[in-house]
Amino acid sequence: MKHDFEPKIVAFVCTWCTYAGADLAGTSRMLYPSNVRVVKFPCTGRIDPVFILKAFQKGADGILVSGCHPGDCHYMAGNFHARRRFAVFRKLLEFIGVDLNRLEFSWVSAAEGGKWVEIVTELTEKIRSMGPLTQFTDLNDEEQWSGALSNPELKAVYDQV
Amino acid sequence: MKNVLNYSYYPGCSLHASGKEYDESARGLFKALKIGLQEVPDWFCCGATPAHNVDELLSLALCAKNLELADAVEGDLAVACAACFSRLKTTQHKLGENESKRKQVEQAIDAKVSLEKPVKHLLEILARDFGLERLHKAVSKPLNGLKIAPYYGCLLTRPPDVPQLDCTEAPTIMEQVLEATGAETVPWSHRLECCGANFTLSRPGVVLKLTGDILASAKRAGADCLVVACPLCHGNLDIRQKEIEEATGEEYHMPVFYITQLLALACGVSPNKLGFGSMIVNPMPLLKEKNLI
Amino acid sequence: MSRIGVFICHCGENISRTVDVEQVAQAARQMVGVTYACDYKYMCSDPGQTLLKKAVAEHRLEGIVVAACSPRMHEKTFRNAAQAAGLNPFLCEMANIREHCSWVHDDRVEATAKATDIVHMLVERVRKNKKLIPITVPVTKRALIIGGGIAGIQAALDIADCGHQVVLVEREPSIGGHMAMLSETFPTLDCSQCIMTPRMVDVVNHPKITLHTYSEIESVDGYIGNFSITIKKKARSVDMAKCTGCGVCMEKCPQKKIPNEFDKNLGFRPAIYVPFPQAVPNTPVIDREHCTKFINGKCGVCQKVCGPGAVDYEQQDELIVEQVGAIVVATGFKLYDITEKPKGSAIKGYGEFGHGKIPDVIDGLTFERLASASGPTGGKIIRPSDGKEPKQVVFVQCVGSRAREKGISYCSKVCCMYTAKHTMLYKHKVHDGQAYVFFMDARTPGKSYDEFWRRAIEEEEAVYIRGMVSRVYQKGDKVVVMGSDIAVGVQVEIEADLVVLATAIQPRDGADTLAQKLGISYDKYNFYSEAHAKLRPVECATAGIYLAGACQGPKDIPDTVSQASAAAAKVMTLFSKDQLEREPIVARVNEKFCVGCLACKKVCAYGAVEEKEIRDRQGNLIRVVAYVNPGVCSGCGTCQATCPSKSVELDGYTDEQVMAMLETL
Amino acid sequence: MKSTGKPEPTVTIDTSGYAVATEEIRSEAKRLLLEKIVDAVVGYQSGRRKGSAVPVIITDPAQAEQLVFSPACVNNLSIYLTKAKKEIRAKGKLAVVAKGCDLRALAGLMGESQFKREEVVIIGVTCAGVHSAGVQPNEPLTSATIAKKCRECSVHIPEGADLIVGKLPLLPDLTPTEKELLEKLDAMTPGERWEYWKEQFTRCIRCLACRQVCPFCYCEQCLCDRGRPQAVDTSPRPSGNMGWHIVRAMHLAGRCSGCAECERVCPMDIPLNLLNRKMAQELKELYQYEAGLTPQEKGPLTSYDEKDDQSFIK
Amino acid sequence: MAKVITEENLRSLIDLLIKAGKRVIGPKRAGEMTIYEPLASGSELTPGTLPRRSAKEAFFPLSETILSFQKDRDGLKVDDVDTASFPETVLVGALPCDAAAPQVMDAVFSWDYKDEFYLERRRRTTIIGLSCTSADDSCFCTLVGLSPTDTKGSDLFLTPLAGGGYSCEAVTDRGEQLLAGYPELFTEAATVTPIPAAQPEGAPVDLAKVKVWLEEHFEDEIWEEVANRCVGCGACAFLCPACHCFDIVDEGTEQKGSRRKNWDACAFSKFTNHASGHNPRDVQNKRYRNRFMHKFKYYDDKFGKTLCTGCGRCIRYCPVGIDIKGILEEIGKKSLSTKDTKGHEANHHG
Repeated sequence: MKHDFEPKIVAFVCTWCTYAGADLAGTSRMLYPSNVRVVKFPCTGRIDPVFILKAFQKGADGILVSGCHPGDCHYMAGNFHARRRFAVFRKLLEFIGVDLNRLEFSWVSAAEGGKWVEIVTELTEKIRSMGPLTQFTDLNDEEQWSGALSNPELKAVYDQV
Repeated sequence: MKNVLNYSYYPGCSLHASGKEYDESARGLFKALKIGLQEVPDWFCCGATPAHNVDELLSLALCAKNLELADAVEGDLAVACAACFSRLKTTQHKLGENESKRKQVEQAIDAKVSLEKPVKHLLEILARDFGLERLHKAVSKPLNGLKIAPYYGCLLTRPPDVPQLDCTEAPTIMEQVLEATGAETVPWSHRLECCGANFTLSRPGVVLKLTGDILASAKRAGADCLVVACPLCHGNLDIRQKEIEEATGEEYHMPVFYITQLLALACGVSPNKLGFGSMIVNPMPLLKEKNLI
Repeated sequence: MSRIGVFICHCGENISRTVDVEQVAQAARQMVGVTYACDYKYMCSDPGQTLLKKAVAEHRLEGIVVAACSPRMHEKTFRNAAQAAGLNPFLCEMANIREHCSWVHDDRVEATAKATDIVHMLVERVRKNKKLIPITVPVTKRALIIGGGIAGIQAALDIADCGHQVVLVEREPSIGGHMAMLSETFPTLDCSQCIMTPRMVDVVNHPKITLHTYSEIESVDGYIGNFSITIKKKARSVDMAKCTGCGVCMEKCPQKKIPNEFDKNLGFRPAIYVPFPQAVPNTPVIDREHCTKFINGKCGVCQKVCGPGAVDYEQQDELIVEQVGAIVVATGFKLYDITEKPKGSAIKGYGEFGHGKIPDVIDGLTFERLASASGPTGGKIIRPSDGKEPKQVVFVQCVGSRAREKGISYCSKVCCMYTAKHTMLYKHKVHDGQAYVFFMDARTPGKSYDEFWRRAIEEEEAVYIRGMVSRVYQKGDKVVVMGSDIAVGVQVEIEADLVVLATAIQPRDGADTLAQKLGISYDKYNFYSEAHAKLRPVECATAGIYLAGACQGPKDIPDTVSQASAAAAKVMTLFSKDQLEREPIVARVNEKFCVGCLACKKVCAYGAVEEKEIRDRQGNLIRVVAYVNPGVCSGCGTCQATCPSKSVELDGYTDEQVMAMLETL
Repeated sequence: MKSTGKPEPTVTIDTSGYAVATEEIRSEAKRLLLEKIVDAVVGYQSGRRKGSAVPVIITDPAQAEQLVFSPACVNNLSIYLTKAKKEIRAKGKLAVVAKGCDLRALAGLMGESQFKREEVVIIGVTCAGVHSAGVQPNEPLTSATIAKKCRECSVHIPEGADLIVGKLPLLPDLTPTEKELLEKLDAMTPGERWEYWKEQFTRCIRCLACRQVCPFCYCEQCLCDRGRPQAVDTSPRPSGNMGWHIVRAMHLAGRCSGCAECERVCPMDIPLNLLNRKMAQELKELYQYEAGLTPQEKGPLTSYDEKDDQSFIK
Repeated sequence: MAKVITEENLRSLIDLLIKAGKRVIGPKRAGEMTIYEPLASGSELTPGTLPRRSAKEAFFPLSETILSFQKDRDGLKVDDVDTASFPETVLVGALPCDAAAPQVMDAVFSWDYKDEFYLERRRRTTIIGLSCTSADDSCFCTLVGLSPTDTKGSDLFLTPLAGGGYSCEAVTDRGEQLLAGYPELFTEAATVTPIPAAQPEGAPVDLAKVKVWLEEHFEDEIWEEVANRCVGCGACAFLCPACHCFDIVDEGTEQKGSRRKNWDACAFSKFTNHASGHNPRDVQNKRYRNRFMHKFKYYDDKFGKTLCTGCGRCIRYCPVGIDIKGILEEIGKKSLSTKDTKGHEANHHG
């Protein structure tokens, strides 16, 4: 059934566990909404908060960060560092005024294809009900008062950028 | 010279009744060592062993109330009787760990439960707060030649992590304190074996067996006398000794002292203030023989 | 990079069933930088790969995106194909449009749109890829074995037999470890000396093995393939070259009454001694604490009587540096000494068993020395107190093991078997003796283990009492054991002549300091942690270091030997190539921008980040920057995410590549 | 955003101790320079405007007389020991005058191996408080002119310095206006907070004063100056400014020493310290981390604990 | 006879201008501070205190898009900015140090390259100056040859009167047109008593002598002494009415984005960073020297004007309290003692 609003979800995942979990969901032919775009990393330790910020600025409506369960990390401590980094970063985004339902974290092991499908479906439905995230995209168009221009076609150019 | 150490004091019921000499010798000793001992005003029973077998909330509330009363008196809470010591410590331990029990008790005694004030046994005060060398210096009449079997009983070191007086299985605090007076302590196997405690009323047979083993082990180790830090153990070992001799045909004549009695004697307190008269097994011959009186 | 080829696979019809592959190819042709795009039924097939190679040549492609299955499936295949076509393999990326797209979506329009997006993301990514050359690290084909017990011996022999140099370091004067102390071993009761001594001799005679006994590891530097080990060889005061092992010095030494640690202080030894008769090397050592020559300068008998003049009091400790490529840690175990409460450790002592106070309460190894033919009593079971033969012996299982409140919660795995063996040895030596065993459960899982245990009960009539012992105390010359028999529900008191405690197995003292020197991790009991409990049990997470034997966890001799051979096999695979080739997905520091805050070093779990000094030509220190050792870095990238100025960059997952992918949203 | 707490009576703070500190700093600086213990002393000297104080680097003992300490000494001098000011470090061994909050920055820098404790002589100043932004330098130190950070200061006495000068007067207890402002923001809905910060960041002109005065912004090339890739837009449009301030707050999480210089120097009065303070509050709650006076081997974000909270992770 | 306008008439003048489609920029309250921003209505005008940022933003925006581009298969599409779309602007309430600055900057923007973005905005802006009545110890317009009542740069100059309202003086014909455009708002008054103008401290400095001193003291230790404390931020340059350096940077992706012109500052360490990594001004005191030299020498060499109007903003908001007025006075004193070797008369503010 068609929806009027198709949310854009970005998933930052570690290749050893969650990416493999997503593969397993594939080999088991589990169906889930096609809104998620996966970006593969060697480890959640490699996922930099700047990527989350950039994704929001580029129009992502919801972001998922997922990796190995604590203790399973292929690189021993990558996910431990990531856990602390994201625990602090999400508080910063919340303080700036971002609704934390838009940013989700999870542990999905290589054997948990089902959990991957469940998380992605749940997140897609939740973001769909919340509607598009306009905070960052609206901000992209804003200008300092001195640089703002009123002519139409430059305005049009803005919209495409 | 002002008392260098000051303690609030919770004597407990036995020390006002059957264990009176434990209380008197303790006060005498602390006066001699210039340690302040100020009894907690209108304290009441800590519930000892029966209370917590009947209703745990009752026993915890009793002790919590006593602790609250003790807060009014300056200084850590000194306790002589092993049972009171064990109950107060268990209350602090349980209420410290379990939030819901704490709320129940606070409702029962309708006051805030205060767990901060440290509860200390006399042994702890003498060995650690006061210090063994100062104790040794305070000894005016060393108990040389007296061979003692120090008896801990069950409650002083158990259950692990609650009394935190000394190592649960291999305590040494009594040996240290006694040796500070110049006395000699003998290594023996039944230091921590149970004396039968309350069964002395309901099932005396058990007490005869257990206390008998203890006396036999002490005798085997060549001890002249036993030293205890609990009125209940004293009761069994002292009062039942005659009956055990009749039942087993063994000869013991082993006087059972409270540790404070011997320490007070060593620190120059006059013997007739130490309640030697009210002990069933007459200690006088032994004390004379060791020319301690 | 503007000449990119996009190859869309049908995967039979796994992809083409829900994704309109032609449309995706068409869309790919519109993408900036894409000069060639096609779709094919089976890209991973041989014709598929040939198609790819031809296209690379024909269109002079500089980058490839293969839109097919998961990279975890065929990334290697297509990268090899690209390499074959003369393209650097890391300029080939895979777009997962099967597991992540066609298989999990059924709406053809949605799936095709998503596949196009995924391809677009990977095209943008590949435009930012750089050529990467696999990292080669030279490998010193020499192995270091730490610990000369059966594990170390087995690993050393395996590696040496394969033709590689081995350096075996043993802390005691002789190799042999705990196995040399044992009398007979379960389940076959063959005597440990007979099966081990030949192996020990093989070690000392093996041309490829350099043996350093009475030596310890001082420091470990370097990384996989290039370790530099500093070994402290303690002074034996005997010149090993000259000594013929005649033993005259040991006979003539006036000091006779020094308790022999090897015999658990039951027997005695002179000041100049060999731990046990079959010691390898058979050169004595002077115990400088007890030797009168070192205490007050008098005596010197051994030097006088030594024919070849091998005794040399002036010998000093010496530091030897060995270059090795791999390390096998086989430091073994020790029995939990319950005589007193170890300071500062969470493990509480066992005051109630009287071990250390009551002479007739001994532990398993002491019983082994009593039963051993080369032991202090020549194999006769006696009571250490009065030397009489014990008529009633009580064995107590699980002393320390499986006792959470005492700080050790694990099962030590071997005590059930060796206690059953002890009852047999006792029965064979004291026919009218009676053995009692207090136990909780009998754990006898090995091959013909349970039969061995049943034999101890049914044929050797050992009495097994299910229940724990509460206290042991001396009563006259007897040792009273108070315990419970929960099968019958009764308190039990046994007046025994001898009590043997099966105490828990712990790692050697100093295991944690050695681990810190090696940079390997260990658990809360100081057992060394394997890289993966099931799939990499003999490797450490730190590359190039392997584990064998009880230092990794309690285990019996069969398991120890098999682990030793497994570790040896791992070393041999490492040494099979001259160069150690590693995937070039490693971090690199941009020294111009690094400000030396070393945050990367703090988060690196592999210790791959070192401090590098930048000096001018006159040698003055300009500044300190971080340096990532490509041999050790495993490519997790945590350093780059932590570095504020991104001065350290993980090749293959650079910020540029990730940002390029995000731009396509 | 004025905090609307109950109006606080203006209390003057006794700064007699500052004159004592000034004398002691002068004599100590002279001694250090004469005895060649240090090659330069980083301190404060009075500026042209009455009562103003500016950072100064003196090398000749005679100049020691110019050194002062007064409520106008607001700068955090630890920035002159970082790589951002290489030319100062090039002068050789330095002595630095440091208030408690400055010493916390020094400790943080030592924890990040920027210099070793023995490479710097720290003259710690007992400080009762300094002026807040925009206060005319010659005004006395009162509860109206004191900086927000000083109202909640816990490091009046800089323990760990080589020498501690000055004496601490009796301190009035002042309402923690910054804490109230933070609580007010926390109480807002995400939408309101977004509007609040959007308005603030729209006004940011990217003069980067906040970065240049921050002791922990000593990177050779700041992430936000990089073009390939452009993680944060360099032009001072609202979205670029938002990105810049989020990245800055994240990079200082677990490092910031709370000297609040960024907020003081911001020409557009953006309450930047709120961001750092929020991070510090979260790190205290999550990992019991607090910036301290002694260097810590690892910060909260360069270490971990198996049992860290993960209630936010599914 | 002097033309006078009351306070309310001035505000209604602003409303009328806004209704006429003009962008009216003036000092406006924003929380604690005053800044120049487009006014929504005359009531927002809060003249008097010197706004936090200078008025140069009316012609030289902090950040503006100068072109945008889009690349696809068949080539590159570039959209220029049509300067005709710049709004007609009236800058109200510019104090003399802000009003005089644009004239100075006109020279560099119409030098060998005509910067249409700046010049077109200048042509479309009418400046209504306001005499300055309050100066603090950072103001030093009198030192650089300006004064609180200087009408330089203004088209119409208002002087606040004791009884409220302002006397108006048309300085340029644009000012005349403004007066003529709204006659009903202005009245005639025989005598007017203006509020006494501000008196910044400090005697005027002989900028010619300063210039000469600067020529001979390129390598003087004063630069290191002053700049040791400079942390290299952009606060002084960005707040300065006269500073006009800018940086051109592309934003977006290689395929789609816009080219932006943003303010830049010579204090930044990366300002003169060459692609090779070499940086001629690698140390902070070279950078601060360049700032001072540009304002009091280089600009004079090229355009005969001093690039500083003495507004004092760089003194008030310098994080480390660098005081250009103090330096100017110090160099002024030093320059008097040395003889004037070059001998030519420096014309400033010609």
